[in-house]
Amino acid sequence: MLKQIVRRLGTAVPSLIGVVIVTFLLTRVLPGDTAAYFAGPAATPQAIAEIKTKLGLDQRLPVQFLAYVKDLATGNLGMSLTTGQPVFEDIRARLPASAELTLLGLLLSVAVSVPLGILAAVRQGSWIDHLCRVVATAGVSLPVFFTGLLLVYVFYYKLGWAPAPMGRLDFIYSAPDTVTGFYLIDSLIAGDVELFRAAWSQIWLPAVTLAIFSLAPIARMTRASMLSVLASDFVRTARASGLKPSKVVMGYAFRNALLPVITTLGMVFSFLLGANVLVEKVFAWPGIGSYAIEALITSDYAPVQGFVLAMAILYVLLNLAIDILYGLVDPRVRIEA
Amino acid sequence: MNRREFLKSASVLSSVAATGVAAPAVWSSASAQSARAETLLLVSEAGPNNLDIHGVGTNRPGYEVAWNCYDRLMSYGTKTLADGSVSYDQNKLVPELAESWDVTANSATFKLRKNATFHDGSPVTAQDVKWSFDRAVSVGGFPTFQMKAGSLEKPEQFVVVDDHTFRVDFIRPDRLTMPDLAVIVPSVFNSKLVQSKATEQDKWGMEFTKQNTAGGGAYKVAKWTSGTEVIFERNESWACGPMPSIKRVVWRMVPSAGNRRALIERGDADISFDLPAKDFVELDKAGKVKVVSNPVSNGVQYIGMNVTKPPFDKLEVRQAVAYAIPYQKIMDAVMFGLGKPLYGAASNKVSQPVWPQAHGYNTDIAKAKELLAKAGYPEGFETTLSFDLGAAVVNEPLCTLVQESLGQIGIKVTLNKIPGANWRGEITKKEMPLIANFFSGWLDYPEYFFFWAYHGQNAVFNTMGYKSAEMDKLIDGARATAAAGDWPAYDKDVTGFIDLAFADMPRVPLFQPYLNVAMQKSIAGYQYWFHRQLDYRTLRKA
Amino acid sequence: MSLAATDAAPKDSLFSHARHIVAENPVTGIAFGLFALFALAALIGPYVVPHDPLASNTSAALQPPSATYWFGTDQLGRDIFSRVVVASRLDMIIAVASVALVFVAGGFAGIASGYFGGWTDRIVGRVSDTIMAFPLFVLAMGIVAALGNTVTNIIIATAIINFPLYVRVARAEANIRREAGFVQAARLSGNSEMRILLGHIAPNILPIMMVQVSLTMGYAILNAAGLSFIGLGVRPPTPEWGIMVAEGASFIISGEWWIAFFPGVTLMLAVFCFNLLGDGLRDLVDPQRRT
Amino acid sequence: MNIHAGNMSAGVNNMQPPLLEVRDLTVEFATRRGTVQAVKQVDLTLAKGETLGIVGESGSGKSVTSYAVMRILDRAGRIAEGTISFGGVDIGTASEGQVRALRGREMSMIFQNPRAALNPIRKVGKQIEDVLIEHVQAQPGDAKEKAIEVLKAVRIARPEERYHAYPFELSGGMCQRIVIALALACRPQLLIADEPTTGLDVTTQKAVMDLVVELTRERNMSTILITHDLGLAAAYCDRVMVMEKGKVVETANAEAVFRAPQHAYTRKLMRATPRKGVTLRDLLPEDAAPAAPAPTAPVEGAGTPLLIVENLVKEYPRQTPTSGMAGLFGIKGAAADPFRAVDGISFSVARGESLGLVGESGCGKSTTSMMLMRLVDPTSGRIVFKGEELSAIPAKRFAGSKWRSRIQLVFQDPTDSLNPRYTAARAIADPLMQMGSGLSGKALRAKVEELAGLVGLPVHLLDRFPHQLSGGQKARVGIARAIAPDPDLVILDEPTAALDVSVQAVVLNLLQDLKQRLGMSYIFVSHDLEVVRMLCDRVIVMRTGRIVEEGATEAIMAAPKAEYTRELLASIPHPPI
Repeated sequence: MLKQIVRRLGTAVPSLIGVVIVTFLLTRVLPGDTAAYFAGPAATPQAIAEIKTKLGLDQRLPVQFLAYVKDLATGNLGMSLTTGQPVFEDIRARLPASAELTLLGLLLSVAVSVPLGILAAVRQGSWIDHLCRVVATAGVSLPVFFTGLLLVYVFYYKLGWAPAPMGRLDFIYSAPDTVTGFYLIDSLIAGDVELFRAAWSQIWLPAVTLAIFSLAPIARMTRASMLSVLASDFVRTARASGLKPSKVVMGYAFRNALLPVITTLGMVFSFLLGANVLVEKVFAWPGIGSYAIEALITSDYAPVQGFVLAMAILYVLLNLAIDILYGLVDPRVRIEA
Repeated sequence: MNRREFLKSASVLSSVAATGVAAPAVWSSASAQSARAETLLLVSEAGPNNLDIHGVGTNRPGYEVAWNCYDRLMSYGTKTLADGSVSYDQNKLVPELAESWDVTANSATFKLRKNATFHDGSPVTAQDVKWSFDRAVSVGGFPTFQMKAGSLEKPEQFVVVDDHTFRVDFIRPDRLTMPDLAVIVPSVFNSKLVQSKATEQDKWGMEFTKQNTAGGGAYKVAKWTSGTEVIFERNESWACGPMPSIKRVVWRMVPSAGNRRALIERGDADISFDLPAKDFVELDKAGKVKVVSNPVSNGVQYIGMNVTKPPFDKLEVRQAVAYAIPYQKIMDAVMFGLGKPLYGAASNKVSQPVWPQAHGYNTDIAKAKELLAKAGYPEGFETTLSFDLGAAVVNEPLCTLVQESLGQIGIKVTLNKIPGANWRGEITKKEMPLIANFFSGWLDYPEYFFFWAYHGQNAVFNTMGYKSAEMDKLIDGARATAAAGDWPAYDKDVTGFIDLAFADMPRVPLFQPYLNVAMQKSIAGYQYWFHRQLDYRTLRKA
Repeated sequence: MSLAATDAAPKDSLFSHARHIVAENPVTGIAFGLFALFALAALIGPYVVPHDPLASNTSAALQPPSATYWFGTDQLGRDIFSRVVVASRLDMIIAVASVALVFVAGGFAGIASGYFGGWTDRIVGRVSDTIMAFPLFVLAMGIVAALGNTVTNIIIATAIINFPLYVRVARAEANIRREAGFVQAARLSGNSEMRILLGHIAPNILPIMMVQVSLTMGYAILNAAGLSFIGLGVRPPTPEWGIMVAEGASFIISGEWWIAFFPGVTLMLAVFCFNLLGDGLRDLVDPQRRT
Repeated sequence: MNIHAGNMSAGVNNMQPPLLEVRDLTVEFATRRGTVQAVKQVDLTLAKGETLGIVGESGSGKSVTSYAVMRILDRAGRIAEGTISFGGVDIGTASEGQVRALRGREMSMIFQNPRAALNPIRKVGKQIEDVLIEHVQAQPGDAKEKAIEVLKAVRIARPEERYHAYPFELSGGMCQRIVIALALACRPQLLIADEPTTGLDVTTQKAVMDLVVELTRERNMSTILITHDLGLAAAYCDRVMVMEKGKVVETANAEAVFRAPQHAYTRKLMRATPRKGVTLRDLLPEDAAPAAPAPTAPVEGAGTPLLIVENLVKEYPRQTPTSGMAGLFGIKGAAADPFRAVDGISFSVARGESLGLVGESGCGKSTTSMMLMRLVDPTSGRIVFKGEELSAIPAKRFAGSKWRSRIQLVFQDPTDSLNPRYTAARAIADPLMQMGSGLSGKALRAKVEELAGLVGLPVHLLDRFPHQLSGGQKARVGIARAIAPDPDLVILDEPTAALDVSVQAVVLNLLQDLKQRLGMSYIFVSHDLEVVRMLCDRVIVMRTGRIVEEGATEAIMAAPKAEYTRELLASIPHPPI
C-alpha cells in the first residue's frame, strides 16, 4: 500500500515540475516591477536598479530560476509584498480557512445534489428529473460573485439572517486553539458551543454560495452514473432476486455509481478551491484565494508562486486521496493498482 | 439564546442598533456586550503590510499603525473647520513626546517628558530619539526621502544633549524642517528593544519592527493577521497626551465596498473609513449614521499628459484636452458632487497663493476643436488613457467620460487599466501618453506640491515629464523666500508658478477629492489628518 | 428473413430525432429558443438597440427601469438594456472563439494521444496534467495579467484552461475506438494512420465533442465574466456582462439593484442556455437514446 | 397459430395444477414511434418439475416473456393484456411487495453474461447473503454459514475461500455458478434461465447446463430455458416453445419438435441449425431456390502453398509495477516472464483451400489471425505469403505496402467493424479508394454496386448508414469490403458469431459461393466445430497458444486424436435426432 502511494506520488512529480516552471515564467512575464515597489514611491531609477541587483532580478532568467528552485528546496517561498509576511506562513495561516469553506460548501452540495441525482435517475423523465436538471444547471450558470452578492443583499442586508460578511468570526470572539485549523471543528474540540455557533453563522452563507455553484456537476454525474448502473445486468439480478428497492438502489446501484461521482467530487473540490477566489473576495474570507488574487493584481510574485505550488500539491494529494478512496470502494482497483 | 431565537430577534435588534440605541445582535453574551462598549470596530478596504513606518514598501494603512502606536516629538494642533468638522492645523505644532522646544536659526532643542515610557515599561530617552532619527535617515527609501523633504539628512544633525534633552541641527534654513518633525516618519522607537533583535544583515532590526510595534504610543498591536484584521489595545501608561477613551480597536479589512456600507448601515461596524463618494452622499442623506468629509489636503485628481512626446508636446493639444474634459459631468456622475471643483475660474491668472485652486478652463468642445486644428491635428489622433486599477472606482467612470468627450474632438482614446503594482512601475517609466491620477502632499504647502509635481528635478510625481526653467526658478524661489520668511516675494512666486502651470497645462486638475468617513452616531472625536488615516486617540464612544 | 430491408430505418433522420428530443424534453426546446435569441442579439443587436450603448447621459444617471430605459441606466446614464444586448456579441465572440480554439487544439491533441498512445500520449498527458494542477481560474488570471487584458488574451486564457477537458474527452473516446473493428478495417483498407485519425476516428468523436463544446461555452462566458469582475477583463467602456455586474456590484447595497441584476441575469441565462443545450445535444448524440 | 402448451403437453406432472400459467400475455413497450407489442397473446403452462425451452431468434420476445413473468420489465414496458398466475398468485395484479417476496424465493432467474450479472464490488458470498437475509432464509448470525452451503451446492470447490472472492477474480464459468447459487439460494420452485451459456466456452457451457439440470431435477424444480439454440433446448428440455416476432408459433414435446416440426418457422430454424451430417446447402430453408451452382473460378496453381507460417510466436510482457524514477518517465519495469499468447505454431494454407482455426477463448486464435493480417508484429517466426516474407514488413508500415490488398479480413462483429459515419457504399469503396484502384466517381460507384451484387446486398441499401441496416446486411457490407481489393487470402474471424442462426446459414453459404467464384483461400477462425466442418477442408485445433491437432476436417471430426478435441466435440449440444 505504502509503496503504491509512493509510486502514485512519483507520477505526479513531472506535473509539479511543470507547474513550477510555468509559474516561474508566468510571474516573470507579469508586467509589475517588484524593484519599483520595494524602492518606494519616490525612488530614482538608480535606486530601483540597486534593489534589482539586491533581489537578483537583473540576472538572466535561468539563473533566477535556479535561485528560485534552491529557495523552494529549502522550503523558502519568499516574502509577500502586500502582507509583508513570509509566503509560507501566509499560506499556512490561510489555507485552513479556504479548505474549511470549500469542504463545507462541497458537503452541503453533496447533501443536496447526490440525493437529487439519485432521485432523478430512479424517476427518470419525471418532474423531479426535470427539476434536478433545471436547478443544477441554473446553479452552475450563476456567476459565483453574483450569487454571493445577491445572497449577502438578501440574507444579511434585507433579512438579517446572516451576520455581516466579515470573515471567519465576529471580532468579539477569538479563534479557537488550532488543532485542525477548521474553526467549526476546533471550537467543538474546545467544547465551546457558542464559538461554534459564531463560526457557523459566518460560514454558512459563503458555503451556500459555493454549494449552489457545485451542485450541477455532482448531481449530473450522480444521475448519469446511476442511470447506467440501474440499467446494468447486476441490478436486474438484484431485482430478480427480490431485494428491496432501497437495497437495490442504495446498496447495489449507488455504491457502484459512486466511483465516477468520487472522481467528479475530486475535480469539483480542486475546481472550487481555485474558483472560490471570487467568493472569498465577496465575503472578505481570509483564504488563500483572495490572497492570490490580491497578489496577482499587485504583481506580487512570491505569493502567486507559493499559492500555485500549494494548490498543485493539494491537487496531487487530492488525487491520491481519490485513488485510495476508489480502492476502498472498488476492489478491482485495489488489485490492479 | 439559541440559534433560532437569535435569527428571529436579529432583524428587530439590528434595526434598534441602527438607530444607535442598542448594540447589534451579533453580540450574544453579557461579556461581549461590555466588550463592545469599549471596543471600536473599524472597517476599511485594506490593511497594513508592515507595522514599521521605516519598513520597505510600507503601505498607507501601515501608517495608521505607526501613527497610533508610536509617539513623535511634536504633533499638529487641531482646528474646527467651517462645516464643524475637526482637522489638524498645519500651522500649529503641539507637544507630544517633547514637553517644549526652543528653535534658533541653526537648531531646535527638545525637552522630553520624564515620565514617558515604552510599551515594555522602559523610559524614553534622547538616545532613543537619536537612534530612531538616525534610522530614518539611514535606511533609505521612503523614510529617508521624507526626512530629506525637511532638510533632515545626516545622523550628525541629531544630538543627544542629555537623557531628556535632544537637539536637531539644521543644515540649511528650511520652512519645512519643524513641520517635518511632526509627520509619521520621525517616530520614536525603543532602541534597546529593537537593537536586541537586530542581526548582522539587519542592523536596524527591520524584521522585528515589521511584525511588532516597539514604541511608546497610546496603542499597541495585540494581534495582527495580515489582510484580515489588526487588534489594538490601549497603552494604559501612556503619558504623552490625555488617556484615550477607546480601550480596544478592532480593525477589519472588508474588500467589498458594498459590504462595508452594509456593515455601517446596519450598525455592525462603528466606523467605515474612506468610503466612495456615492455611499457618503447617500448615507448622509439617509441620516442614520454620522458622516464626515474633508478635502484631502494638497490633493488633486488630474489628467496628466506626457509633454515629452507628440502629440502632447504641443501646447494647443494640451489646451484642447483641457477644454474637452466634461468637468461637470465628472463631478455629477463620478463624484456625486462630492469634491472641490478645480475648474471654471474666471481666468487662468490666480490672485491667492493657495493650492489647490481652480483654473480657468471649462468644457468647450468648439474651442477644443479649434485648438486641435491649430495644433495640426484637425482629424484628431489616437492615444491611450491609463489609470490605476486599484483606484478604478473613481477612475473608471471618470476615464470613460473623458474618453467619450475626447472622442467628440476626434481624439480616439483606448482605456488601459493597470493593476496596482504595475502602476508604480509604469509611472516611473514616464512613457504613458495620457493618465488619470491623484497626487497629494503630506505637507500642505503649494511649493511642496509643485516641487514634486512640476519641478524639473523630474521626480516620479512629475508624471508628465514637464520641464521649464521658469517654473523651476519660481518653485526654488518660493522655497527660499518661505524659509527666509519673505512673504510678499513668496506670494509672488507661488501665484507665478500656479499661473505658469495653468498656462502650460501639462496636467489638467479636475477636482480636489474628499476623505469620507462614516461612523455611528455614538462615535465622537473624529479628526482629519494629513496622512489620511485614522487617529484612535481622540475617538470616543457614547 | 432478416435480409429483407427494414424500411423504417431511413426515416430516423437527425432532424426527426431532434424533434423527438425537444418534444420529450421541453426544457431543451426552451434552451434552443433562448440560444436563437442570443444569436439574434449578437448578430443584429447593435443595429436595433434603442440607445447608444456607449453614450453617457449624466442627467439620467442611475434611473430605475422605466418605459424609456427598460433595464434602467448606470452611473453614467448609459442605457443598460442597450448595453446588455450589445454585450451579447462580445460575450458570444469570446465564448465561440475560445471554444473553437480549444476544440481544434485540445480535440486534436486528445485524439492523437488516445489513438497513438506512447510518447504522444505521455507528452499530451503531462501537459494537460500540468494545466489541471493549476487552480484554473487563477491560471486564467495569471495569463491575462501577464499578457495584458485584451479580448484576444482572454480568449487564449479561456482556451488554455479548457484544454485538459477536451483532451480528456477526446482521448478517452479515441482510446475506446483505437482497436474498434472499423478502425482495424480502415487499416486493412490501406488507410494511413493520420487518415484513420482524421477521417475515421475524428468524425465519430465529433458529436461527443459537441456536447463538450456547448458546456464549455457557458463556462467560457462565466470565466470571462469572472476575469472582468476582478478587473482583468475587457477594457471599459466596452459593454460586457461580467464588467457590468462588477460595476453594478457596489450599487446593490445602495438600492440600485438593476445595474448588476440585468446583466447578471442575462449572463446566467446565456450560460444556462448553453448548459441545457449541452444536455440536449448529449441526448441527441447518445446512441443509447436512439431506440 | 397458437397451440396451447398444456393441451399438447406430455408434461411430467399432469395431475397437479400447473405451477405457472400464462394466458393471453401481451407486453407493450412505449417507444417514440408509439407502442410496440413485444409479446403478443402468449400462452404458456409450466407444470411442477417440468423444463420448458423457449426458443427464438433475437427480437422474438422470448426474454420479454420471462421478464413479464418475474415482473421486472423496465420502465417503458408494461403488461397490456393477459394474466400470469404463479402458484395461485396473480402476478399481474399483485402488489409490488408480494411479487418481490416471490422473486428470489419462489422464482429466480439467471442471465447471460454472468460476470455482468453480479455486483462487481461486493463479495460473492455477501451477495448470496443479501438474498438469504432478504427472504428470511438466514439471520445475520448464520448467513455466512448458509451462504457457504449454497456455494457448496453449486459444486464450487473451496467455498469458504470463494465466499470472499469478488466477481472479477473468478472465471466466467465460476461466475455463472455463483449466479446459479444466487438464484437457487432460497430453493425456489421456478428457475428461468435466460441464455445461461451464451458467451461461455463450449466446454464450460456443457458443465453449466449439466449443473442446472442436475440441481433442478434434484429439487424437483420447474425450469424455463430461454435460448436461441434449438440444439441446446432440445437436449435439455421436456418441452419446447418456439417464438417468432412476439408470437408463439409452436409448442411441443422436445423430440416432437425436431422430429416433426409443425410450423414453417420452426422448420426453418431447425434446418439452419448446424448439426451432424449436413452440408451448408442443407442449412438454407427448403423453399429457398437452390442457388445456381456458382461458376467456379479456376484457381491458379491450386494446391500449391499460398501462405506458410513457421514457428510463429507472440509474447506480451507481463507488466510489473514500475517504481521510483523509472515510473516517472514511463519506463516499464523489466518483464518478469512474458506471456506467450501464441507459442510457436507452424502451418500452411494452399491456394484455394479453406483452413479452419478452432479453439476456445484465449487459445491464441485471434492473436494468430491478427499477425497473419499484419496488424500485429510477431515476436518471432516467419509469415511467408506467395514467397514473400511478410513478417519482415512492420505492421505499422504494412498499410502502405502492396501486400495489404492481398490479405483481407471479415470481422466478427459487423456492427463494430463499420464506421458509423460511413454509408454502406462508402465503406465498400474505402479499400478501393485507399489502395490505388484508380477508380473514382461513376466507375467507383459501378464497382461498388458490382460488389454489392456479388454479396447479395440490394443496391438501394448502399446509401444507408450502418444503424439503418440489419445484422445480415451489415455482414454483407463487411464481406463486400473484404473482397473489394480482390484478395488472395481472406481471414474470417468468427464472421457469424453475432448473427442469428437463420442469418448465419445464409452468410455461410454466401461465403462458400464467393470462395468458389473468386478462387480465394480462407482461414476460418471459429469456436464452433460444426460450422468449421461444413466450410473447411482442413482444421487446426488450438489450445493455450499451441496447435493441438491438425488434419482434414472430416477425419478429425470422425476420429479426433487429441483428448482436447474429443472434449470439444462432446460439448456440442445435439438435438435428439
